[in-house]
Amino acid sequence: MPTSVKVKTLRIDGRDVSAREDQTILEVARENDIWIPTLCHLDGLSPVGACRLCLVEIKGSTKLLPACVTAVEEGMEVSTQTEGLESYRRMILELLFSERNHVCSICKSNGHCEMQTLAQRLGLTHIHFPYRYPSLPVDLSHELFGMDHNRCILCTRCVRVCAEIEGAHVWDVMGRGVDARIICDLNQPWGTSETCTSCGKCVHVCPTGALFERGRSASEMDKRPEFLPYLTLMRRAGGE
Amino acid sequence: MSKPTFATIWLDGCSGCHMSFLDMDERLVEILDQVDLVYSPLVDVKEYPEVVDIALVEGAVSTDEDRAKIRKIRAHTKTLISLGDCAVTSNVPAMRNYFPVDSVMKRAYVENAAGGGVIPERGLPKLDPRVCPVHEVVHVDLFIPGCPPSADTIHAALTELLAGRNPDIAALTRFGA
Amino acid sequence: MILPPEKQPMPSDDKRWRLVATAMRRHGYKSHGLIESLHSIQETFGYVSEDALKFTAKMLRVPLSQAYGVASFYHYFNLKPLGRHSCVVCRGTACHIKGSAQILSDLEQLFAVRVGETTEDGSLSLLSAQCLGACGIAPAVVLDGVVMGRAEAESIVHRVEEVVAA
Amino acid sequence: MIFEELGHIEEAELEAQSRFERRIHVCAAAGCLASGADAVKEALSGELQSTGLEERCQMVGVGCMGLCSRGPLVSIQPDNVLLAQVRAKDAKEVVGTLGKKPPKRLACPSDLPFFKRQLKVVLENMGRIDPERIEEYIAVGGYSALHKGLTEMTSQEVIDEVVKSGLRGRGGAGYPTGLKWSQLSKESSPIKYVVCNADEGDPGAFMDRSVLEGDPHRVLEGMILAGYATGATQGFIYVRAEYPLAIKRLNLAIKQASRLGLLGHNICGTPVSFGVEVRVGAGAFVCGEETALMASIEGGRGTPRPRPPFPTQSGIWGRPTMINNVETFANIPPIIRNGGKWLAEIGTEKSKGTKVFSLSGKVVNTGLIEVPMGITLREIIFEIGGGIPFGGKFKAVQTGGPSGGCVPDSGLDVPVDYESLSHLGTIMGSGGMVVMDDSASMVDVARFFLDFSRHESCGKCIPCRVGTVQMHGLLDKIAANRATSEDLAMLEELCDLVRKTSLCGLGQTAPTPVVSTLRHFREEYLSHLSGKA
Repeated sequence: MPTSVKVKTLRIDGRDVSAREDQTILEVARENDIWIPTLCHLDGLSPVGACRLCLVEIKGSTKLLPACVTAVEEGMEVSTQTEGLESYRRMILELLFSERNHVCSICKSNGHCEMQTLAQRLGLTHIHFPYRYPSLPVDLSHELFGMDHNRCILCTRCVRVCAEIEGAHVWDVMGRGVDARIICDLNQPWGTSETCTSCGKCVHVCPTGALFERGRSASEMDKRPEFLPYLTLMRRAGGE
Repeated sequence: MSKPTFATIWLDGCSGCHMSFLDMDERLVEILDQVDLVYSPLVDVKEYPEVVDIALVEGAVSTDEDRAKIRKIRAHTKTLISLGDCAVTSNVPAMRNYFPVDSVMKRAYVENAAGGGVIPERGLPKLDPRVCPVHEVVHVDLFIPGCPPSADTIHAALTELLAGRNPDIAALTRFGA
Repeated sequence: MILPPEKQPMPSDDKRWRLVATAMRRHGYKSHGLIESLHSIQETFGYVSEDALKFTAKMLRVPLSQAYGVASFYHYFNLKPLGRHSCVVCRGTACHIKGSAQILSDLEQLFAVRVGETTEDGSLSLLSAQCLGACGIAPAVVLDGVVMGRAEAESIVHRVEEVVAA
Repeated sequence: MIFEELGHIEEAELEAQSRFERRIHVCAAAGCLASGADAVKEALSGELQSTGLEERCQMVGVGCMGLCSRGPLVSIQPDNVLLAQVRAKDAKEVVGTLGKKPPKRLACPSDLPFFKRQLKVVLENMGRIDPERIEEYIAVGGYSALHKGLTEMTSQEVIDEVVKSGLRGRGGAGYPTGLKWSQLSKESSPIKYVVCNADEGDPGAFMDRSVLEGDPHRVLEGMILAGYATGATQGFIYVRAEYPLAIKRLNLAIKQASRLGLLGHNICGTPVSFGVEVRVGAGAFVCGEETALMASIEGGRGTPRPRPPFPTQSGIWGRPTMINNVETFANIPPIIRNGGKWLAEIGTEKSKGTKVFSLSGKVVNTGLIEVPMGITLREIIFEIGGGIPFGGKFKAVQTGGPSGGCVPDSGLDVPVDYESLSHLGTIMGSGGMVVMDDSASMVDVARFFLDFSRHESCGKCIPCRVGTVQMHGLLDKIAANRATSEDLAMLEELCDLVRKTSLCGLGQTAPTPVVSTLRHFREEYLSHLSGKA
C-alpha cells in the first residue's frame, strides 16, 4: 500500500472495521463479510448507484446513502441491516418484479439469476404491487446471443461493460422512465449491429436472463461475470 | 377434537402443483392423518364446505368463473395459501396478457385447430382481459412460490402450519423453483 | 482510416447539412455538442432522422447507441417527421386546472390521433408540453408556432380544424 | 471598454431618452405576446407616425409587467398610465389621449393592491426597460454592481456581501447562496464553472422565463460577479427549449455585453475573465436537478448521479461547478450595489429578501408578482391576486409544482418562507403558485402531478421509475372509485419508499403532492374508496 493512502476506522453494524480512505462502504463491508445486496453494482465497472438496494443508514444523516458510491469516513457509523432498510429493499425488488415480465419458471437463467436469488434471500414470497405486463420484444437476431427485454432490469451493466471494458459501446439506454429500454446502436436488431464484436461480455455480466446465449434452454444459462475483476486487475497491472 | 378441514383448489394452472403435492408419497398419509380432506380435484365433492381451515390454491385467476370461485372460497376459508407460481405470480397463464382476449381465443380455437375450428359459444367460462395472481383478487395468508414447489417444500410448509407455527417459506423455495 | 470531421462526407447533396455541420463546428466537433447538434438538425429538417443521427455520431465521434440514447431521452426531439401542421397543447398545472385535458381529448377525437403522434394523412401532429410557462394566460395552445392563450376548448378545436383544412 | 465608460453610455442613453416627452411601454413578454402585444405595438407605432408624434414619443417593448391575465399591457411614462387588454384597434384612441385622461375602458388603476402590495427587487426593471438594448439596462444602473465589485471589492468581499444578505437559493431547496459561493471559491482547480439553471420546468411556473425575457443583463451581471467571486471563468446558462424568446434575448444580451467588454477576457481592463454560453435544454424536467443538468451540458442523457461528490467538488467534466437559479443570480446586482445588509432587512429571520411567484389558476389576477418574504399566502391570493373569480370558494393553493404540495385555507395566514411552507407540507419551490377553487378534486391534483413525475422520471433508479408509475396507477384506481383501503395503504407505503430511496430530488419529492393532499384532504381520498363515493 502506498504510504500516501490513509487508513480510516469506522463501524459497520456495530463492528469496528478499518479501511483505506479511497474505499467505499460496500468494498469495506464485503472485505469484512458483511453482506449488502446489490444489483447494478459489479466489481470492475463504474458505479452508478441506481438500483438503490445497497442503501445504508449512517448515523447523523437523515438520508439513506448507497454503499456502492459512498466513501468511508473516519468514525462513520453504518447500519446495513435495519428493519427499515430490509423493508425498502424488499419493496424495491418487488417494484422490479412488477415492472416487466419476469416469468422465472421458463427463464434461461432460472436458478442462476441474481434478482431471483436476492428475492429469496430477502424473504420475498410474493409481489404485492400489481404487475404491469408491458408488451416487450425479444431480440433473437444475433447468431450467438439473445436479448429478452421482458427480463431486463435496466441495471446498465451491459452498457457499461461494453463501453468501458470492450470499448465498443454497442449498448445504451433509450427513452426514459418506465419506457426506457436498452438499445443496440440506433435501436436496431442486435444481429445487424456494425459495432458489436460478439465478445459476449454483456451476456455474462447481465444479472438476469435478459441477455443469454442462444441454444440454452430454461435454467441452463449460468453467467460467469468473474472474468471482469480479473480483466480489470490485469489491465491495471499492465498499465502500471 | 375433530381434525382441521383441508382443501386444495385448482384454478388456471397446469396441475403440476397438485402433482407435486401427490409427490409427497407416503408423507401424504401422515398429512392426511392430521387433516380432513374436504374438497379437492382429488376427491369427489362438488360444493365447497361451509368452513375450511386450510386451503391450497393452485393456479392464477383467469376467468369470471375463477374469480367467483376464489371469492367464495375465500369467504369460507380460514387460511388461504397460494401454492405455486401461477397462484403467486400468475406465471405462464399471464403470458396471454399482452394480447387481447379475442385474438387469444382465435389463436386457440381457430388458427391452431385442424380443419378450421370455431370459437365455442357455450360451456366456456369467460376469459378475463387480464390474468392475475390470486392475491390481486382476494386476501391470501401464505405464499408458496415455485413451479412447482417441491413435495418437500409443501410437506415442510404443511407440517409447520399444522403444528401451529408460521413456516419460513423463503428458506424453502423461490420463484421459479 | 478515420476522416477528420471537416472531411466527412455529407449524408446527401442537401445543402442544409452544411448548416448542421457549422453548428457542430461551433462546438469544436466535441461530444458535448451533441444536444446542440440535434437542435440544429431539428431546426433545419424538422426532425432527427436516422441518417442525421449517423452523421452526428460520426462527426462528433459519439457511439451510435449514445446518440440515439440522447436523442430519445429528450422529448423535444422528434425522431419521426412531423405533420404539415403542429398543435402543442400545454399540460402544465395552470392549464390543467383550466381544462387543457378537455382540449387534448377533443382534438384527439376529432383528428383520430393520439397525443405525440401524427394523423395518418400527415396533416397534423398533436403534441403536448409539460409547461410552456404561459400560465398567466392558461390554457395555452401553440398552433404552428403561434401561442394562443386563454383557449376555450370549442374555439381552439375549431381554429385547429380551420388551419388544417386550409 | 473600461468601466468609466459605462457612465458615458448611461449619460448618452438618458440624454437620448430625454429628447422624448413620453415613453410608451408595450409588454413584450411571452404572455402579452400571446395576447397580441406585437400587433398592438405595431399599431401604436403606426399611429405615432401618422400623427407625427414619433419624434416626441418613444415606443419601447419591455419585459413582463406582471398582470398577465389583463394583457396586452401598455404603460405610458411619465404619466404613470397603465392600460390593460389593449387591442390594435385601440391605437388611435390611445395615441389620441396621450397626456390626457386615458380611455376609461382601457385604464387600469396603478394603485391596485396587485401593484401596491408588491416589492420589486428582482423585477425592478421589468416593464421599464427594453430587454433587447444593453444601453437601457445601463441607464437604470445596470452593470454598476459589476463595476463596483470588480474595481472596489475583493472576491472575498463579494462573497461576504452575499453571505451577509442571507440570500438562499431560489430554485427551490433554499441552500444559502453565500455558502455555495464560498465552497466553490475554496476549490483549487484552475478551471471552474458557474451555471445558471434556467431549466424552469415546474408546470405552473414562469418566473425565470419572465426575468430572462425582461431583464437578461441582470442575470449576466449576477453570473459575472459569481465568476469573479469564486474564480470561475466560464459560465453556462441552461435554458429550456420551450423558451425561445428567452434564448433569443439571452444570446443578444451576451453579444452586447461581449461587445462592450463586459464579458470575455480581461473584463473592462481588469484581470478578470468570464465567458458565458447558452445551452438549450430539450424537454426534460429532470435536467433542473443539478447533476442531471451537468450531464446534459456535457451532451449526455440528463440522468442524475448520486451526491457526494457535490457539483462544487466535482461537476461538469469533473471540474468544480456551481449552479444557481435565475432568480438567485438576479438578486446579486442589487446586493452588491446596496450591500448585503440591505437585502437582509427585507423578509423573515431565516428567509431574506423577496420572492417572485407566478400566480395562476383560479384567481382573478394571474401573472408575475414579487413579494417580501414573510407575506402571507392569504395576502398574496386575496389582495394581490384579487381572490377567486366568479365568487368561487378557495380550496387550496399549490406551491412548488410536482415537488410541492397543496395548502388549505387553514394554512393561508402563515408567513411565506422556506421553513413555514415546509411545515405546511409543501415547499417554496421555484415560485409556481396555482390557486384552486372548490371545483378542484384533490385526488385529481395528486394524480396530475404523479402523471407528470412518472413521465419525467429519467428511469435510472428503480423507486422513482417504477414507484411513480405504481403510485399513478393507484391514484387512477382511487379516482375511479375502485380502490380499497389496502390500496390506500399501499399508496402511502410507496410515498415513503419513493421519498426515502430515490436517487435524486425529482424522485425524493415526487410523492409530496400525494402526501400533502392526504394530509390536508384525507377525507376526499376516503370518500373515493370503493362503495363509498
